[in-house]
Amino acid sequence: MIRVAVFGAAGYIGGEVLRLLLGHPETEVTAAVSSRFPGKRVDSVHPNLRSATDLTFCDAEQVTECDVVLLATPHRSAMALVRQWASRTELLIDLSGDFRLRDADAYKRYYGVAHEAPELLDSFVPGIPELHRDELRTARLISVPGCMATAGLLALRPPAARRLIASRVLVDGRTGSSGSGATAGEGNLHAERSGAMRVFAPVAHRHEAEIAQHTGLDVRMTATGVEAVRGVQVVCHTELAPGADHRAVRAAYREAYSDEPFIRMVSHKRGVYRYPEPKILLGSNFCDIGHAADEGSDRLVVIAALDNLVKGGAGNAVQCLNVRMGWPESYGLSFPGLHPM
Amino acid sequence: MIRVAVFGAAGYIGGEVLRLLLGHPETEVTAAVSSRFPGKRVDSVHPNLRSATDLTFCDAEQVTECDVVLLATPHRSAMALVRQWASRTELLIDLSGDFRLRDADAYKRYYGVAHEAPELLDSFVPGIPELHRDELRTARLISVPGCMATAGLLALRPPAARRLIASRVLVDGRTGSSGSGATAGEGNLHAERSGAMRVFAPVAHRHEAEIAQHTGLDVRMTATGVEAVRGVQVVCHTELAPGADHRAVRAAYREAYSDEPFIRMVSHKRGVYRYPEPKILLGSNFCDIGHAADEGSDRLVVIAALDNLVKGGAGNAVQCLNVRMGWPESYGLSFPGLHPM
Amino acid sequence: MIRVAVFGAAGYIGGEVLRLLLGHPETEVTAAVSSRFPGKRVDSVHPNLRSATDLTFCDAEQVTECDVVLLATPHRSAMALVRQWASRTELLIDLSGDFRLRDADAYKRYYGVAHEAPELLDSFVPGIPELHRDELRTARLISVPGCMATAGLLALRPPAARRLIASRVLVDGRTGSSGSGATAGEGNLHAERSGAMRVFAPVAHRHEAEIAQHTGLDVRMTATGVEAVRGVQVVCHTELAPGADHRAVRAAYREAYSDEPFIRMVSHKRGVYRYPEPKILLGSNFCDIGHAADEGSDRLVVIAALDNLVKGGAGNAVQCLNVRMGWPESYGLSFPGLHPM
Amino acid sequence: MIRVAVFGAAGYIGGEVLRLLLGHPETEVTAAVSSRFPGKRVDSVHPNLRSATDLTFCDAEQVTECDVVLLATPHRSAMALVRQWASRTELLIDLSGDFRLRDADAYKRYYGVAHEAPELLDSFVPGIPELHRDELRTARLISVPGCMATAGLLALRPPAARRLIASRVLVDGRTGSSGSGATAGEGNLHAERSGAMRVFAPVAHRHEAEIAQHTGLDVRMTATGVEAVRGVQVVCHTELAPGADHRAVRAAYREAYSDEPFIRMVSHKRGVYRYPEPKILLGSNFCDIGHAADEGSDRLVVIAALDNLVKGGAGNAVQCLNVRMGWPESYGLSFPGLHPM
Amino acid sequence: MTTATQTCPECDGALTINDSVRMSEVLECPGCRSELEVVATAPLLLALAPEVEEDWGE
Amino acid sequence: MTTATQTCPECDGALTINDSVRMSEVLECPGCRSELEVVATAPLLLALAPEVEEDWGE
Ligand SMILES: NC(=O)c1ccc[n+]([C@@H]2O[C@H](COP(=O)([O-])OP(=O)(O)OC[C@H]3O[C@@H](n4cnc5c(N)ncnc54)[C@H](OP(=O)(O)O)[C@@H]3O)[C@@H](O)[C@H]2O)c1
Ligand SMILES: NC(=O)c1ccc[n+]([C@@H]2O[C@H](COP(=O)([O-])OP(=O)(O)OC[C@H]3O[C@@H](n4cnc5c(N)ncnc54)[C@H](OP(=O)(O)O)[C@@H]3O)[C@@H](O)[C@H]2O)c1
Ligand SMILES: NC(=O)c1ccc[n+]([C@@H]2O[C@H](COP(=O)([O-])OP(=O)(O)OC[C@H]3O[C@@H](n4cnc5c(N)ncnc54)[C@H](OP(=O)(O)O)[C@@H]3O)[C@@H](O)[C@H]2O)c1
Ligand SMILES: NC(=O)c1ccc[n+]([C@@H]2O[C@H](COP(=O)([O-])OP(=O)(O)OC[C@H]3O[C@@H](n4cnc5c(N)ncnc54)[C@H](OP(=O)(O)O)[C@@H]3O)[C@@H](O)[C@H]2O)c1
Ligand SMILES: [Zn+2]
Ligand SMILES: [Zn+2]
Repeated sequence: MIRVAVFGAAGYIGGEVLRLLLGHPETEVTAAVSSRFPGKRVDSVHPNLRSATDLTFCDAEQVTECDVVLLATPHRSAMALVRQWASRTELLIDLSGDFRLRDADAYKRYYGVAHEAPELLDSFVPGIPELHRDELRTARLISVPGCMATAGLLALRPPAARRLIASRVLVDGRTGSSGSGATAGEGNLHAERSGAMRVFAPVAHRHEAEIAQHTGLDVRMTATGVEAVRGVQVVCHTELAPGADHRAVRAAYREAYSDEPFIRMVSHKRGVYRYPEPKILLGSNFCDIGHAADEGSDRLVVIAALDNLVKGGAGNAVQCLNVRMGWPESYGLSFPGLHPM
Repeated sequence: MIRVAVFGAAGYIGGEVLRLLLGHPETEVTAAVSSRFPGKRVDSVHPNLRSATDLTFCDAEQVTECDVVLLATPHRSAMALVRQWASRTELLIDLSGDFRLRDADAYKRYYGVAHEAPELLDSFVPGIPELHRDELRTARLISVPGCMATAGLLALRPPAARRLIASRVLVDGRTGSSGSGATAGEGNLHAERSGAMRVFAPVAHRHEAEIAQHTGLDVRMTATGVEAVRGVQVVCHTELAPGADHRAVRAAYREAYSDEPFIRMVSHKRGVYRYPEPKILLGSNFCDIGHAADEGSDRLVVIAALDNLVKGGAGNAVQCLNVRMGWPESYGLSFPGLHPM
Repeated sequence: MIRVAVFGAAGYIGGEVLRLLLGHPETEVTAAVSSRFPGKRVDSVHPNLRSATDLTFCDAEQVTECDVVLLATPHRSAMALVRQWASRTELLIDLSGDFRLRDADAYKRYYGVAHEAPELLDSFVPGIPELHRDELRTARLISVPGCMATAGLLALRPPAARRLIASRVLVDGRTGSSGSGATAGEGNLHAERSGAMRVFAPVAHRHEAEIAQHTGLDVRMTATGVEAVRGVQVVCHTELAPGADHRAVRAAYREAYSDEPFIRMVSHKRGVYRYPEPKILLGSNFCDIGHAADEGSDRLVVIAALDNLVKGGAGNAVQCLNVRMGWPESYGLSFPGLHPM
Repeated sequence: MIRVAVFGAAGYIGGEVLRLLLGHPETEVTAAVSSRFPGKRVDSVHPNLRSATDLTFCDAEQVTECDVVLLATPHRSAMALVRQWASRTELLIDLSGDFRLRDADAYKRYYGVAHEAPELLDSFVPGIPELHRDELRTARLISVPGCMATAGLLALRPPAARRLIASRVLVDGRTGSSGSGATAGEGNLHAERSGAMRVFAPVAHRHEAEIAQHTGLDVRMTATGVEAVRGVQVVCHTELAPGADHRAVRAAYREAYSDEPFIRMVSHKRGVYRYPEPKILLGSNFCDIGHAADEGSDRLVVIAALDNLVKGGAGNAVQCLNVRMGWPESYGLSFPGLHPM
Repeated sequence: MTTATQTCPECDGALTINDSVRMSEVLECPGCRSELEVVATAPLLLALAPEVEEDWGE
Repeated sequence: MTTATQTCPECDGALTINDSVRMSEVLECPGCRSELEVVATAPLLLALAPEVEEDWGE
């Protein structure tokens, strides 16, 4: 069994990492770090794990030798932990925003603070199996992208790579409340957040930089909090490049993704669920992608959906771990989602 | 215009008081007290009032002479304010739990602290127009009951008063998240509170004492937080007294409530909305009441629903004010609720 | 009292028309037409009206003389009713899509059928007080725009009229489930529709033609059903015209809307509700509008929100009626909305 | 591989059966019967199965030889299918209400029609591993109880069996909308069902007969539809028998359930999730049970929660199948549920 | 049962069609869920059945 | 690390306590999640920490 230490284990991403690793045939969680709850049972914070484990949280200082370190802490705190652990473990996977952007200046611009370990930025392999599977097989440092970023870049990469779309893309992201973590802010109070259609980032959401980096497109992003706990959807608006047509777009997706275990193409002509929608994906590691063209115009709309805590975070990290270890990619990730939901 | 000062104006009940008084033809809000937001616009906290007022919050010290004082602060803080204001104003209406129970010992038992102004307990008239209309006309101190208590006591009083029901009653209360106020606790975080069926008081909820006091019944109460922001429902389970039958129950309600402007009897044989349900009452001052008998048994079920912030609090206070001032009872309270919702 | 007959009175828009007219000081509902429920009480379908009226539904044939006819029936059925009633009443207000587009060809394109009364298209005044107040004062036929169209055209008209924005606009509409009316389709079943983020029109939603007509812009629209019963939000993405800046945009709105009773500008730098959001508007006739610019780019985002059944339909119709009759515009429309919600 | 035919496969329980069997290591679905969708892909109705299967629905007539027949059709239709299949298969599991009650008269009373195969009633083993594990090992006909009944009987059986509770029990059931299946009735329309607290059975809900049968208690049941798609909770109110105390109740549960793989005792003194709540159980086969005593009174409250489509139906059926086949009971049932949710 | 592969006229996705297919039979494309009517069998010719519109959002 | 088993004073559930336990340490019962303070170590004595009330529904 591979020994894994999870930092930020009392948070939403941390809890999801625990759920997945506890159901994984090859991993053992040897440390679940929390500064607020040391000594408390993990299932006192994550009640879904009640019969799955007797694990208790520990302090960061109590973490002993392990094979893999998973960071599910806020950005900025991850930098320090990376410095501390990078050399002491075989593999470190960071789920925060700290090592997603290659460019320290972009980091400063989008996160408002200077990067404290810019020299490490190049050592991280992006935690995107669909785009970096080969590098992941030998990676020592992996940085998993943001939840809406993952949806957006998986949605846009195939047509972008084949230069089928015009450069400027508008990404409209919609997210549930778990996307902001387990921290009780005023706007996350149930009576305030419930039923929201809250445009919290009308322009310049952070994830636009990540999507741009992985697609080469000029990405502009808007983000809205909608009524949901889990789930993210992006609707990407762009135009076909001169000479490109919808058929070529479809072929691009088929070529890129037909063998991907966790990508499904969904653009249906019938039925209730014609385009990607998060609610049937909750708990699953799928990213569903669909697209539609406006007849008689060059407009292209691409839609993607995923569970922000799974394919948008913890599940993607576990998939990367599976790739890295040479295990089947679906280990720990076989739950298909529920309907009705 | 009658000048009203509202304490606790930045809270959920306080905000609802403001909404109702701003739409009232005879009242003027002269002070909206908040210790957290003095100087801030009222609509920065209550965005629904955006074009209704330019009022700003003030400190408690800034409150000047006024005709009516309305307390929408937590229990315990109300006691001190009552002492301070009781003699300085024509009418004081307290919405907290501090002056609802006649018995200082019961207060201690249910609120966990000793009452600091037990000598004033007898001076308060219960803010229940349906039961105390005449006393309210000349009241100087009014104490409005709790939200689930209001639903429960209005539901049970008519058959209880006519001795149609056995003494022990089980009151099952269900409440939305606004019932716990605007304070962001861990359990009120959207991702935790959303979709809840949270039995937060399996036994001995505070409101049982209030219902008992107003009905003379032996009341046992259970309370569950369900998915909703506003709205309270009580389902009361009891048995018919020997000799009583369902017909007599129906007559008791008819007699008690047929002229009440804000009580509607709802026990329908057809349609989607057969029994009282809060969602169509949101924003309205109605308390809907229904009842059902179990054929061939002595079981009686009584159901009541209301909006906890309106008939369960602010609306009831305004109705009391209307009674006290000799105004039409519906002043400021004419909104009927919405469907669909 | 002005006598009003409402067709489609058992539907969601029809029910909202009833609610508003029953609370209106100058109107009397003399007929509520329903083919499914003739003879049934209106409140058996619209339970929120339980103590507001004893009215029963009638058949279309039973409608007698009246001053105003309000059509809240599906498109296509409205055409026939218009032919029948246009000459028999002082004022007819159509809430369907039948007389919104000036161009019979556009109607065919967006509604899939030929228009049956194209000669009447020019006789209708658009039911948009903010743009056509003067014509409405003398109108005999009024056509109220669609719910998302209302939000979109009110949002875009001021900068468009002043040529501050580039021609192509992307309108991203989000809607609650009441937007599709009271008809139980498979996709509207609670278990299917609940928690949806359903892109039901990735391209070419009908309302784009209406917004284009009223703004002169090249409008492309996407529409998503989100978790909500009531409420519509549009997020409009466009670019500033050469030479225009954000300040000019702000001035355009101020100039156009500062005296409008039902438009509020909402682009705040602080607080939980910074941009327009429907939930605090439910039941109210407000359309909130906000805008944001992307620093260092020409991007402009305009956001609008309203209650689809009020300002997006019935409330707008009543506002038009008030204008037409010379009554205060807020008659019947004074409910401000609720918070929390 | 064991070959399973599923009748009612296009329904909600049928879909859940498919999900679980497709993830089961020992079963193969050889027929998914639907009269509405023969020839259509199973995933066109159950979109969560999109990459899990290429199966298409078939007509009842097309079902060929198989080892196990699972009936997920409405009551009454199951009777006919049982007659037809009982002798043609090794094992038949019925999920409908047709063979749950031992007594044909009780069936008539609660279902309103005469039973058509009363002679078979005795041949069915109740599909409750916790109570009938040994009989299930050799069963040929299994009848799985109703969703709220399962929660109620598992909650009440241990103290009832030890005569710790008084005879009369009030069971208050709360259910999500999937409990009424995939049939679009007027009251199941999203705009009507959303946010409901709908007391659809104030007295005499069907499941009371089942709970009574399995516990020997005098059960009275009330049922309310609350805002949720999946999930059932029962709150059972009763009194301790003379001489019994809360400690004995606790011991009864420990004794009965400490080795049960899918029962968890949840009565916590701290944390957000102190008592059983369905939302963290969605998709899982757990039934969580908790209890509370009213100090200084004989009142006992027992609470249970489960996912109506899993432990309340399809999951329980699969657990029974596992018992019958001698497989590990958790085969196909390992998903632990999600948090946050 | 022998099968042939065709391409969906709507989405270019692969359609597996077995030989017993008959005139007027309606097939469902696994890629886009279009309904495809068999309008000729030798050689096989498929025609798109009309799309069902959803009428949402007004 | 040797361990001993005790019974929770609140719920009678089994508590596994390791020998290194110290005075004033707070343990969590896995059965009922009560917090139990070590008030004596030889012999081991546990006392219930006060319950945290939730203030909902009013
Ligand atoms: N939520 C999502 O959808 C999502 C998706 C993808 C990636 N992410 C990323 O994942 C990370 C965690 O997000 P989350 O949503 O799980 O947040 P969260 O629920 O707030 O959890 C963060 C956890 O980090 C710990 N923590 C806080 N400050 C820390 C510090 N300075 N040093 C070490 N630990 C600290 C906290 O535990 P203690 O206070 O107990 O130590 C907390 O439980 C973030 O970087 C986020 O950007 C989130
Ligand atoms: N929510 C309901 O459904 C409901 C129904 C009926 C009755 N009530 C009662 O109404 C009262 C208010 O409830 P709520 O739900 O509105 O609570 P809330 O939203 O938490 O608001 C309470 C307000 O009181 C103020 N406050 C807090 N501590 C105070 C103190 N020591 N002295 C003076 N002011 C203080 C706070 O404003 P600042 O911090 O800005 O001063 C806060 O805005 C409570 O007594 C409650 O029991 C509530
Ligand atoms: N829902 C919105 O947000 C919204 C907003 C703005 C405008 N609109 C427009 O308002 C109209 C009504 O929409 P809705 O949402 O209220 O729909 P709805 O709930 O389905 O109601 C439509 C009503 O029209 C009646 N009706 C149906 N077919 C008819 C026919 N052929 N002739 C006469 N009456 C017929 C029906 O009543 P009976 O079957 O009982 O006769 C039904 O109650 C539509 O044109 C819609 O486009 C809707
Ligand atoms: N929903 C729950 O929570 C739950 C829990 C436990 C048990 N159950 C029981 O499970 C059964 C199915 O419930 P459900 O909620 O899944 O209902 P559902 O969603 O309405 O599905 C029932 C299915 O049965 C088929 N059917 C209808 N009439 C039939 C007939 N006369 N003969 C054969 N098949 C017929 C229908 O498919 P076609 O029309 O395509 O043939 C339909 O898909 C019911 O007996 C119910 O009591 C339900
Ligand atoms: Zn296709
Ligand atoms: Zn314990």
